[in-house]
Formats: sequence, C-alpha cells, structure tokens
Amino acid sequence: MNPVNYLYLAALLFTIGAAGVLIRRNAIVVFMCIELMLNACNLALVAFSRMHGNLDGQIIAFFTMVVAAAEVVVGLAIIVSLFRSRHSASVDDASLMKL
Amino acid sequence: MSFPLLTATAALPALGAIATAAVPAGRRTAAKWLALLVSLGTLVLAAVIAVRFEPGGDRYQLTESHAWIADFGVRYELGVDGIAVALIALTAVLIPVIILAGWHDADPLETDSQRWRPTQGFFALILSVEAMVILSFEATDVFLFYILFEAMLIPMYFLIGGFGDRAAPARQGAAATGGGEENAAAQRSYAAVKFLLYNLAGGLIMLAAVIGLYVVAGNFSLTEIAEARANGTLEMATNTERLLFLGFFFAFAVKAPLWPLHTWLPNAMGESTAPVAVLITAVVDKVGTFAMLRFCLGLFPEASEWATPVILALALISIVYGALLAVGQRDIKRLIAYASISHFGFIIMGIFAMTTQGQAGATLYMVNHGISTAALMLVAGFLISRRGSRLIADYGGVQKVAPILAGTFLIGGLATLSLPGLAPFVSEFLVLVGTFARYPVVGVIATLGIVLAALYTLVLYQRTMTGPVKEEVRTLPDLRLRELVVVTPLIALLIFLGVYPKPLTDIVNPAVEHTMSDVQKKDPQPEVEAAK
Amino acid sequence: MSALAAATSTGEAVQFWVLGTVAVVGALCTILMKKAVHSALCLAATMIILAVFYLANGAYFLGVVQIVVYTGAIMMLFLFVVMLVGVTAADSLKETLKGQRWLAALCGIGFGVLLVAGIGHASLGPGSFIGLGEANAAGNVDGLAALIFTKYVFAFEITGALLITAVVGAMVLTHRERTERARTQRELAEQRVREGKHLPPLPAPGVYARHNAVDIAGLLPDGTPSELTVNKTLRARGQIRDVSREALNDLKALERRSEERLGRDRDALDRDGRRDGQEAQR
Amino acid sequence: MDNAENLIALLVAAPLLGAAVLLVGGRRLDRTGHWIGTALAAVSFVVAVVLFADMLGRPGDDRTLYQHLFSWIPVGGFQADIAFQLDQLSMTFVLLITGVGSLIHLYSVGYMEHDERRRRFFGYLNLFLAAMLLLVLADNYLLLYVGWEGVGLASYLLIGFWQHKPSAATAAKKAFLVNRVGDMGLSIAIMLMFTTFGTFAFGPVLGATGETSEGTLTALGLLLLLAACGKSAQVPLQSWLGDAMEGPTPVSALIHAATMVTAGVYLITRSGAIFNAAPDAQLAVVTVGAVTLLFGAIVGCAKDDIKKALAGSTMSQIGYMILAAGLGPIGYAFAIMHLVTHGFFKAGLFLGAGSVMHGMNDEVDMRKYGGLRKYMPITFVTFGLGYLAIIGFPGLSGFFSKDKIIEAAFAKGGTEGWILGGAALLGAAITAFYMTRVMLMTFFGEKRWQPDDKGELPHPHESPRTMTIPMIVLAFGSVFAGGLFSWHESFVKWLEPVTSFEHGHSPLSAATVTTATVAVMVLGVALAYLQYGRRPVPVTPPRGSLLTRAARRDLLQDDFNHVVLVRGGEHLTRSLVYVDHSLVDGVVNGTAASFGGLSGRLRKLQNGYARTYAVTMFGGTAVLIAATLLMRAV
Repeated sequence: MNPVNYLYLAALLFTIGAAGVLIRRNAIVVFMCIELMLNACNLALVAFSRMHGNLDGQIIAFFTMVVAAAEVVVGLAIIVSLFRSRHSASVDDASLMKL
Repeated sequence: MSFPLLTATAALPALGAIATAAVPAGRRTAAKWLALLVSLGTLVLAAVIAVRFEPGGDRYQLTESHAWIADFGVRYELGVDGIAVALIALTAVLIPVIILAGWHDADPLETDSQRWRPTQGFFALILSVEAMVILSFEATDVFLFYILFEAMLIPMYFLIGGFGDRAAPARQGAAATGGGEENAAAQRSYAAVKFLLYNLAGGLIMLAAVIGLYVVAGNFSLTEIAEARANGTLEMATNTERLLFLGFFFAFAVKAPLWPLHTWLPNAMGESTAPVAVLITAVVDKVGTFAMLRFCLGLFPEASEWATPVILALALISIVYGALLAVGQRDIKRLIAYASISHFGFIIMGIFAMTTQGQAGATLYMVNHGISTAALMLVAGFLISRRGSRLIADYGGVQKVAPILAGTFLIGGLATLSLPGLAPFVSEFLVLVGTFARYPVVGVIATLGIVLAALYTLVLYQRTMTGPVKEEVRTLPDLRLRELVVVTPLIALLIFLGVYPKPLTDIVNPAVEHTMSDVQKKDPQPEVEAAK
Repeated sequence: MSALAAATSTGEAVQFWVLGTVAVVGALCTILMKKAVHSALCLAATMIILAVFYLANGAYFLGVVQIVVYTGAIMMLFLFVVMLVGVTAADSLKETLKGQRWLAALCGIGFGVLLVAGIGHASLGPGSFIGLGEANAAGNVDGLAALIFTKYVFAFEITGALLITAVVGAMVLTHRERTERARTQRELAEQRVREGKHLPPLPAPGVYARHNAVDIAGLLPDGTPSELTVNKTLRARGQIRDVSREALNDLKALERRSEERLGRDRDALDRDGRRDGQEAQR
Repeated sequence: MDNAENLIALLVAAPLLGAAVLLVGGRRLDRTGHWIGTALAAVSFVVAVVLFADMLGRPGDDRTLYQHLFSWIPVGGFQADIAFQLDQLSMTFVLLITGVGSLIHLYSVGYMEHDERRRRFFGYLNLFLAAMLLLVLADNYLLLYVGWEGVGLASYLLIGFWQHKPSAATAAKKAFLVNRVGDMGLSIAIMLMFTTFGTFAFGPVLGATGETSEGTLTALGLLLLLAACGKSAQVPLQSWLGDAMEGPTPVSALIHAATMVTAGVYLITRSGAIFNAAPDAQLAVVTVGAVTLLFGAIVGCAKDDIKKALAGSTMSQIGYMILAAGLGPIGYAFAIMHLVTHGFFKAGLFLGAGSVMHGMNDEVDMRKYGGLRKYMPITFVTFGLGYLAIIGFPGLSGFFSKDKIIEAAFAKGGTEGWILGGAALLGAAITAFYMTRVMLMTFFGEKRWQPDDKGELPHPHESPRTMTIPMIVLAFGSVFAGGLFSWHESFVKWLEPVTSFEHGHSPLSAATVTTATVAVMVLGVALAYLQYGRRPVPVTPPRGSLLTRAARRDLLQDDFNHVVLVRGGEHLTRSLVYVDHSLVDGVVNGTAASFGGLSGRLRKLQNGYARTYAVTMFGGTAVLIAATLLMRAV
C-alpha cells in the first residue's frame, strides 16, 4: 500500500469536517467538526513526518494538539456563557454581525 | 547653516494651532487672541522672506534640504521662487484677516455642551491650514508636496462640515417645516463630503502619478528632475510623460477648480461660513493653480504643450460658464463661488497661454483674486450674519441703512469685475494680453468674461444694496470697528496693487522667465518687429 | 519497530482499509447525527482510530497523547458541555439558510477534489517515503524531546503561556461576578417579616397521583391554580402547565363513561352529557 | 515756464484728492464737502489755464508736453507706464472738462442743497473729473483705458446716485453694462496693438501705421469704433443714454452731454492715424455717425421728458461729431470744434432744464410745463441762447461748427458724400424741429401745471445764484465760442499739428451749404411752431403715429435688446443652472448613487450568519488552491 493513502484519508476527513462546520447549527457540533479538521491535519503531518524521515512533523502535530486543547477550553467556555445568556447553542442565533 | 526661515514660517502657525487647541474650554477669548497673534507673527516671517528674497538671484532661494525617507529618495526639501513668495505673502496676509472676520463665527451656541470647544477648534484648524498651505508653497520635493496637498483636506473638511453658516436656514419652506437647522446641517455635511470626495479622487490619481514619477525618475526632487529633463539625462517616453502630466493635472484641476470638476466649490462655499469660504477659494485653491505652474509645467513641459488646446478650451468654458451661472444664482455666496470659478478659468488660461504676460498675469491673478474675493466675500458674510439669510431676494436698499457696508461691498464687487485702478485689472489684462498674443480667438472670447463679470456683480449690488429699503433690513447696523479693520487692509491692498504692482511684478518676473525656459517657449514677436 | 520504512506491510494495508473506513463513517456520523451526544461519541471513535494510525506511522508518543488528551480530556470536556446544555436537545437538521446546503456541498466536494488532485499531482510514489527508521533510532520519545527542548524550545515555552491564558480565559468567561453582597438568611427573613406579605413558607406545587412535577401549579380550594406554588423562573419562562380545567374535564368524562356503561337516564344525560362533552372538547 | 510738464499730474491729482477726501472723510465733512470739491475742481481749471498759457507761448510744433510718472506694469515686452502727454487736442479737452466741470460743481452746490448725501455727490463728481482728465491726458492706450473705465464707474455711481429709486439703479447698471461691451472693443484693440506693434503708447503705435497691414488696421479701427459707440452712445450701443437721465441733472449736463459721452470722438480723433490708413473702418465710422444723428434726432422729437428729449439731441449731436471724425483729416478739427461748442450749449441746456425742474417740483414731463418764461427769466434767456446755438442760428456757436461738418460731409465726395451730406442736412432740420418743440412746450403757451404727489401745485421761481451764474457763463460760451474758433480758422490751426488738416473739396460751394443749412433750420422751426406754437398742447400725450410711438420707445431698440439679450440671457442662464445641477453635478452624484445602490445590494450578502461567512471563506480557500494548482500546472 502506498502511504500516500494516509494523506488521502486526511483530506477526506478534513473535507467532512469542513462540510460539518457549514451545515450544522449546534455550536458544540460545529466545534467538534473543527476538532475533526485539526485531527485530519495532524494525520497528514504525521504521514509527512514519516515521508520525510524526520520528527518535525510530529512536533508540529504535537503543538497543534496543545493549541487545540487551549482552543477547546476557551471555545467551550464561550459556548457555555452564550447558552447562559441566550438559552440556545445555535450559531444562527448570534447573527449580530449584520448591519 | 543659516536660520531655517522657511520651516519657521510654516512651523509657527503649526505650533500655534496646537497651542490654540490646548487652550482650556473657558478661555475662548484667549484662544482667539493667541490665534491672531500667531497669524500676525507668521505675517512678519513672510515679510522677512519677501525682503530676503533677491529677485535677480537663484531660482530657488532660502533652500533647506534634509534626508527624510532615505529608502525612497524622499527629502524634506524647501525653497521659494518669486511665485511662491507672492503666494506665501498672500496667505500670510489673508489668515489674520480671516481670523478676525471669523471672530464670533465659532462661539458656542447656548445649546452646545460645555465640553465641546468649537472656538479653539475653529482657530486651530485655520492655523493648521495656514501651516500646510505655506509649506506646500515652499516644498520642492514632489512627495512632500503631495502629502501636504492631501493633508490640507482634513482640517478643511472639518471647517466646512463642522462650522457651517449658522445664518443659513432662511431657505424657502425651511421655516415652515421647522426643520431648518437639520436641513442646514444636512446640506453642510453634504457639502463637506462632496469637497472631500472630489479632492480625494484628484489626490489619489495624483498619488499614482507621483509613484509613476518615482519609477521613471528615481527620486522626488523637483529641482533634480527638472534639471535632468533639461539637460537630457532623463528621457521620458511620450506616452509616459503625458499620463503622468494628466495625473498631476487632474488633481490640480479639481482643486483649482476647472470646469467640469467645479461643482464642489459652490456647495462648499455656500454652506461654510464666509471666512472659511475665503479660506477655500482665496488660499487653499491657489495651491492647485500654483502647482500647475510649478509641477505640471516644470516636470512635463512637452506634455503641457500637448494638452494646451484642451486645457485652454476648458478654461474658456470655465470663464464663460462660471460667469453665466453666477448671473443665474439666487444665493449671494454661491454667486461669488461661481464668479471664482470664472476667475480660476482666467488663471489657468494665463498659465497655459505660455507667454510671459500670461504667466505673470496668472500669478498676479492668484494674489489679486485672493484679496478681491476675500473683500467681497467677507463683506457679504457680514451682511448675511446681520440678516440671517443668504438669498439675494431677501435684501434691498441696504445702501441707505448701512452706507459703509454697501461702499465696501461695491469696492469688492468692482475689484471682482476688474475695474482699472484696482489690482485684479492688472492681472486680468495681463492674462488676456498674454493669451491673445498666442491664441487671438481664445483671448477675444475670454474678453466676454469681463462683460459678464460686470453683469453679475452689478446685478448683485443692485438687488441687495439699492432700491427701496426692505422692512427686514431697516434696522441693520453698519460695519463695526472689527469689521472695518478686516476690510480696510484688503481695500488698501487692492488699490495699492492696482496702481503700483511693480513690487509684485519685480518678484514674479524672474520666476516666470524660468518657467518659460522650462517649457522652452518664447513670447511671440510683434508683427511690426517681425516684419523688420 | 525501527523497520518502519517506506514500504508498508500487508498488515498495515489491511489495518488501513478497515480502520480507515470506520474512521470515515465515524466522521460522517459526527456531522449527521441529530443529537450532540451521538456526534461526540462518533468523533471519539474516529479519534481513537486516528491514534492507531499515528502508532502505525511511527508516532508512538503522539498516538498515546492522542488517546489521553483528545479522547480522554477533550472529548470528555465536550460531553460535559453537552450535559450542561442539555442532553436531550436534538437538533433539527433542516436547513434554514437559503442555499447554504448546496453551497456547502459544492464547496466541500470541490475542495475535496482539489485536495485529492493536489496530492495526486504531487507525484508521491511509494519510493518517496524515507521512513522514520533513522529518526526513531534512539526512540520516538527521545527524538521528540531532543527537538522540543532544542530547536522548538521557544515555541514550547509559548505553548505553556498559551495554556495558562486559555485557563484564565475560560475562568473569566464562565465566572459570574456578584455585583452586590449576598444577603444572609437572616436578612431575608427580616425583610419578609417587615413586608408582612407572606410569612410562612411558600406552598408546594401540585402533587397528583399521575404527576409529581414542579411545573404544575397547586390548586386552591376553588380549583384555580395558585401562582405562589411554582418557581418564579418557570413562571417567567411560561413553562407552567395548567391542569385545573384538565382535572375537572377528566372527572366529567369519567362520569359520562360510567353513565354510558350503566345506561341510566339516557335522555336527560344525553343533553347534559352532550353539553359537557362539547365543553370538554373545547 | 521751464517745467510746465510737472504740472500735468496736478491736473489729475487735485480732483482725485478731492474724491478721496470726500468719500473717506465721513460725516464730519458734510457741511464743507461741496466747497472742497468745487475748490479742487477750480484748482484743476487754474492749472489748466496756466498750462494753456504756457503752451500758447511756444511754437506750434513744439507744444506737446510729456510727463513720465512711474513704470506701472512691467512684464517682459509688456511695458505699461503711468505717463501723460499734453498736446493741443488734450489741452482742448482739459480746458473743456475743467472749465465746464468747475461750473457744474458750482451749479450743484445749489441744485443738491437739500440732498443729505451731497458730500458724496461731490466726491463722485471729483472722481469723474479725475478719470476724465486721465482719459485725455494718458500717453498710451492702456492708461486711456483706465480713465475710460473710470469715467464709466463715475457715470455708474452718479446715474444711480438716487439708488432708492429702482429705475435709477437699473439705469446705472445698464449704462455700465452697455459701456462694458464697448470697453471689450477697446481692450481687444489694445491687445491687438500689443501683438502688432509690441507697445500701446500713442507715439510708437500711431507712428508705425505705415508698416502694418491694412487688415490689422481695419480690425483696430472697428474695435476702437465699438469702444466709441459704447461710450458715446452711438447706434447700436446707444440705449443707455436715455435711461441715464435718471441721474441728477448736473450729472446729465457734465457727463452725459458735455464731456464723457464725447470720449468716443476723442478716441477716434486721437487714433486718426489708424483710421486714415483704414478706409473701411472710416466708412463704418461715418455710417454709425450718420445713422445715430438721425436716430437721436427722431427719438428727441417724440420724448415728452425734457431730459430725455435733450438726451436724444445729445446722441444726435455726437453723431455729427463721429461723422466728422470719420471723414478723416478734413473733419477731425470740426468734430472737436463741434464737441467744444456742443459742450457749452448742451451743458447750458441741461442746466436750464435742471433749473426748470428745480422750480417745478422735479417734474420732467414737458406737457406739464408751459408759460414759464415769465417766472424764470434768467433760465429762459440762457436756455433760449443755447437753443439758438444748437439749431444753428447764424452767428451763434452751433452754426459755425455744424455748418462746417455738413460741408465736410459733402466733401467726402461721390455718392457717399451726397448721402452723408443729405443725412446731416436732414438732421439739422429735425434738430430745429425738436428743439423748437422743447422751447415752446416749456416756456411758451398756457400753463399746464399739475399738482404733484402731495397735491401741491408747483410755484416756479428763479433758481439761486450758484445755479444761474454757471448758466450765464455757459450761455456766453454758446454764443461766442463758435465765432471765436472760426476767426481766421484759429481752432483748425491750433489743432492742425496733432490731427493734421486738409481742406475738403465739396461739390457744393460753402455758400450753398450755408444757405441750405439755414433754410432747413427755418423749415424745422416753422413746422414745430405750426404744431406746438399755434395749437394748445394736450397734457396727456396723444396716441400719435406709428413712428412717434416707436420713437417714444427709442425706436424699439430697447425692446429688441430686451427680447433678444435680456430674455435670451435669462433663459440661457436658467438652463445652464439646470445643466450644472442636473448634468454636471448629476453625473457625479449619479455615479455616487449607483455605487450606493450597488453596496446596498452587496450589503445583503452580509446577513450576519457566521455559517454564510464560513462558506465564503471555504470557497475562497478552494479558489486559492485551484489557482495555486493551476499556476503550478502551467
């Protein structure tokens, strides 16, 4: 098997995650989709790491995880406080950016 | 290193502006006096420039040069020729007059909140405009000039939009709907935005041309580029030169303003207070015509010659069209604005006639038009502030109740129609002679302008000042001492420069000869001598 | 392990195809499940599979971290939030934005195709894989550590700062500041006495044989519901169920059914019963 | 006197000083202002007499004085100087202007006695004197132009002196505007001189006419004629003069009869060298002169307003002068001679008319006069002498000067000569008719006085001495000037060094012409007597013939102006205002509005839903990737 298939898999997962972000309204699910996209990236990085024979790709994937953790913490906090004030976790309800 | 006189002349009003803005809210009178003193100090410095300037000396004198943005060859380069000296003197004379004329224009209304400090702002803005205008007359670096040319718009925008004519809402129907004040505010902000958009559009096109010039020439120094062009080390492709010329000219034509880019001027002048209107037309707009003479002709002589027929045609249209529209106006200030458009047509015509008389005349015209329009506009402003209306139809018989006001108004009007003996005649005739010498037909058609000028001026005077005294104007007071102090120096200058313009021509002539040699033109020979 | 090289073994191929399929299905379920809890579980499954793939690719440390951090911590955090927001809340999958789904599909497919095309275009043959044999020679964790504490030490320090910031941020976001001192029990009691409005404890909500719920108001002796018996919050949200009429109607219906069954005084009852029935229907 | 030329500037300076003092001085000069003004006018006259005496003391070809004050506008080849030239022609004018001017100052002291703005009036009069003297003393065309416009300004101020009357303000504006049209001609002429000769000083320009093409000279001549038409109220720019009678009567006498309106004659005579070399231009000049002399005369016949009748007469008499000036060297001297005699008798007539109005509560309608000779004897006598002078009664001033012009017109030769001479003769007859009409309606017949606005009947009385003395002096001039000038052709010889002179060769003998002139004069008087002396004059004007009605309206020339120029101009400006607002501004505002509309549409894309933005971002990323791939593929 060609290890490139990992990359194809990563691309597929990433696309699915992106589509999820676009079609789901529940902020939590949207957030999960973002995590999925990050994971897909990580998979690609790991595969690249193997491809190039050095560990820098894994380091970057590692950092991505750290950042993802931080992001999840803050993001979920935001969702919680949003839910408190609006009693809803729908991203469509927060359409205050419109003029 | 001698004393940086040019920098000081611009820096004094700039510092004055900051100081005036910093005066506490309660000390309005102190702010006014501070502004007046600063402007008088600037006048003294301008006089020193005029004295130290040697007409027979180098082309650019009192030069200063410092590195500024070294990576792009931008330098802080100053220097004055005779034309710049004349215009700096004009600016320095007019600003104290404007400040004194606008003494009460920015007093806070009772409805204004205590924290809002309109008075300080008004005078600080005027001083900042003075600083930028003077520096733009001095700048010999294209980039420096461009920055000033654009930066001027900011204070002007606030002066037009923020300090409009409080006497405005006597328009028809405004009183009935009770929306007079809001209506006036809306028109004012329309005027300010229009002013800004027109000039910004011009400025952006100029920016492109400035960058283009840098790409072609490699630096921004007017003197270096002109020299390189003259001795052939800097060749420009014909089309490049023409495009660059158009970029510069467009910006200046908006500022000047030339038909059909003129429509911002009547709005801006109509909606702003009379002193600000004078500031627009007598001071700031002069930067446009000055820049045509210095940059368009100096940097792109061949393109200038290429564009001359079109520009002359536009100038001619401006002259006749502005005058005809002035005749049709019902609003005193708009009438004066259209008259100014007509006069700017003369100035541009003189510049592009490419004769000594035309260009010297155009330079004198800039100075004289500044003084005469200031006189007419400021007296009109005094009149309007008394009655609270800008409509000509609201006046009549003022001569009877306020003879001094009417007399000064008439003198301003006569100057506007270029009566011999007053300064504008000298310049207008020079422009006409200069144009006629090269383009007889253009000269003859432009002469129509003097008939139309008489028409709109006298119609204005007749409708406002003569005839039976209208009930509403019966109690108008005559000019007060402050207002007389404003008008008297202007009238004295009009008469002096009309009878003895030699001091001015002595300064301007060498500069004009330099410009003529830039464009490699010689005056046409008289027929009789040519025959010999 | 160190033999992990460019070429992949058949075992790995089998593993890839089986687990890869599961991962894709999990991902699809994540975005298609109605309930957030299901989505979270599906995602967790996908992540575990990814952890396996990391291991397969020689990223042993990452594989473990993936399980510990992602599936262990992050997904649990998700579940906690889902619980806070409400487990039962099922999303409607009906699209409300016009054209959104079409655009999303178009973009998604286009993007995917482009990515795949890009990867394919990059001409990465099996031979281009160098493999981690050399890099992992001293052990994967040692290799990573050597890099993290030398080349990437600065970035590593910054991630520390990032995490601290995130923690503080989460606290700030979810923490609710008291704007005034909380009143003590005593103060509240004294206030009640002072106002003299309702000294005894509030009555309990209605308690019936079939219902034992806080959202049903207790009935006063005349059969009308008492406002005092239900929680203020529920009242404000309008989530009170009014059962006062319901009970009477039920009683009436019961009576009628028993009458019918017993067949007594049909005519007279017909009138009444029909009238009552109509009322009940209303 | 050695340095007489230094006095020239004083001629101009004295009245200029007066104007400045009176206009700036303010109310504190109200009581003495008129005497200051009169005194300074008199100073000017005295200086003029001194210079005249000095000039007579020198030989004929060395009488020209030059004074160079300072360089005015030096720009390249364009060198304009403030410099004066006093020769015999200027001297004649200077004496006329200062002399008549001083008399009219004196007259105004009485006439304007009750006007609260009298100080200002004298300031304007002094300003006029200064400008007029500048006009005739200038040694170059540009300085002449300054004076030319200066008198226009003074005329504007004085016609509109009673500004509270809308008619006066309108008349003043009209006068200035029509004059400006003429001034356009003069300014273009100066430009043409500059491009042709490189200068516009009299000496070099007039000396170099031989070196330039006739086409240029014809153009110059026509432009100068246009200027002269404006200033001297000649057809087609004559319409302002009648309205100008709105000004106070001394103004009409000084400016609109004796001096300013004759500036056109001065200009043409001064530029004689140009016209001599341009026959086509000369033809235009004589045509204008002949047409105007008839036009003015016909208008004068129909007007009931005494001042407007006299204004028509002025127009007509200046027509004679222009005609004479257009005849070339055979006519210049006679043009100037008629100008001077006309200055005397027409000023006298106007002052007489002013005196009548003064006594008749400012009534100007002659139909409401009648029988005034008993009440105003001095006025009657002086007016009568002026009347006899203007109709050319043998022995009086007008006879000598007009007769010479008619003779010269015939001497033009050929068909032209006959036509011009005939027109001049006809004009003489009509002059006699309308002046007799004025005389009869005013001083003879029964009283037709009407109560004024306040219901009071006028009480005619003789005017105060300050008014009668000038009238008497002018009457002397009207009687004797002509004879004095014709004595041994003294006037012609005096002017000859400047204007050159040659005797015309008339197809008719001098005696024949004189006889004919007297005959038509008698005919005119007789006709007028038949119509106005024998029959009572109705107070309300009869309907009259078509020609009368047209003449009352200035032969419809004003109506033509109104319809074509005023209405047309109004429509033009109104449509231009519309164009400016809708088209020029509309294009800009339209662009702005379309941008506004576009952004309004685009704004709807910003619906606030984060997911929509996400789609956009995602799509954008896809496009970027596509572009990258494409670039790499290429």
